[in-house]
Amino acid sequence: MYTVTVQLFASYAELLGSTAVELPLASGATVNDLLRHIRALPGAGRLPSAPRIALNRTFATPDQIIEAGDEIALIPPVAGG
Amino acid sequence: MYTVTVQLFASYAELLGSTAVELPLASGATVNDLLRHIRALPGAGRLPSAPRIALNRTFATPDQIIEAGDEIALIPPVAGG
Amino acid sequence: MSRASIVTREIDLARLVEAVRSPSHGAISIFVGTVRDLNDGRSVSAIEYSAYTAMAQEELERIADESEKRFGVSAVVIEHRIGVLDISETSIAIVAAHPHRAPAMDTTRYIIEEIKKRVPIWKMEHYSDGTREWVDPTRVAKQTSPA
Amino acid sequence: MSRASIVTREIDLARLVEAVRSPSHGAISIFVGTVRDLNDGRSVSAIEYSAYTAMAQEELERIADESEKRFGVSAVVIEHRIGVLDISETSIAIVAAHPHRAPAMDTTRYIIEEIKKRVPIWKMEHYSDGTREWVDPTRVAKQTSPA
Repeated sequence: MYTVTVQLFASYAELLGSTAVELPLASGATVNDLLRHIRALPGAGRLPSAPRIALNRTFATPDQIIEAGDEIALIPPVAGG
Repeated sequence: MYTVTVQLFASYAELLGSTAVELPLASGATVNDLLRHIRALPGAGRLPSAPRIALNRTFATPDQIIEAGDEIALIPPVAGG
Repeated sequence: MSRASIVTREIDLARLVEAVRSPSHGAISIFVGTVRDLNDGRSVSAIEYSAYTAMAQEELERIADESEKRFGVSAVVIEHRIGVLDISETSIAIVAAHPHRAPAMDTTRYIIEEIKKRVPIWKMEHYSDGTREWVDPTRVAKQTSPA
Repeated sequence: MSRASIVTREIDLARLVEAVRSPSHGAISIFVGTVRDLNDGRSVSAIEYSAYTAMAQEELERIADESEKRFGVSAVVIEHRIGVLDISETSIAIVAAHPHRAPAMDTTRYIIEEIKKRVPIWKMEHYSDGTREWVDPTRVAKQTSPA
């Protein structure tokens, strides 16, 4: 069991009312497990069904395992350029 | 019968030793007729078989008729950019 | 000069062009994005860009690497500005130099298309009527009629 | 500013970009041609450009008109420099602004390809060994072996 920090940006930061949240994860937890925790947060009801997650500044797959100390971010639909 | 001036540029000016030549043309002469006159000039032996001609700053077709006062130029292969 | 930067100041295009200019290149292709006064039929007064800066710079670097693999080695610099931008201001500049013109142009096009898909940068449009909204290119355009 | 110019001075890219920048455009696509130090395996020291200036400007205007018919109305400026240019110097800049990025990029690509085919501009390459030669893109590349 360890605590991870998830960075939030743009519309997701607005929906969840914060630019970062701390979540408890069991060892061996995957990106999908993390998403279940995030969906339980207040304000998360309006998140899309499968928001993109970045692990260590790279887009992650749903079954990727999260390690303690990973840099984690929830990535809203991008609109750069 | 009238005299036209043909502007020459770049490699063609070098081949013919001048930046312009004056040629006599019969009324109703075409671009093809003009080319026959040009091919008879000293140095013209190394011109390609069908060099491009511009009439009034637009590429001309072989059977286009040349009028007195037209702006005429012989256009070597272009290499702009 | 770093190859990919997220900046908070004006983008100086001339400086970026000089950074890639080289005797071995014959072509420099450039894409500049500017803030348009109209989007989806609404009058826009400004755009506020924000980014996950650390990841955005790394993702831009990865895209530049991919473009080199696809189109050959070139000199690439990319700058994306964040913060509040006025109408007509430059939000992004992509500059690619290459010995030949076709791969130079292919490189800038590849880079802007990939940026639109996967670089973590967001924009909030400020409208002339005082409202504001996050831009979501994945959302289907609003229906103008319920039918 | 005239849309198409043959100039004998340095090309000021920033000035051309400002000439097309507008609230209604979201994209500016730019192509810059520069003098390369190598062509066909020969070491180049400088390029001397010359033009049939009056026709070149008109032909550039016609190409810009055609690009608007194909890709939609845009703001286009084209400058081609003539005279002796050193290695790395800019010989041409094509700048096209459009509401959207794809037609902006299509416009610059169309314009440079057409220029290569039909704008009466010529170049004489000066080589490092002291020789010089007119460039003829229609000529088949020299054989390196008689076999």
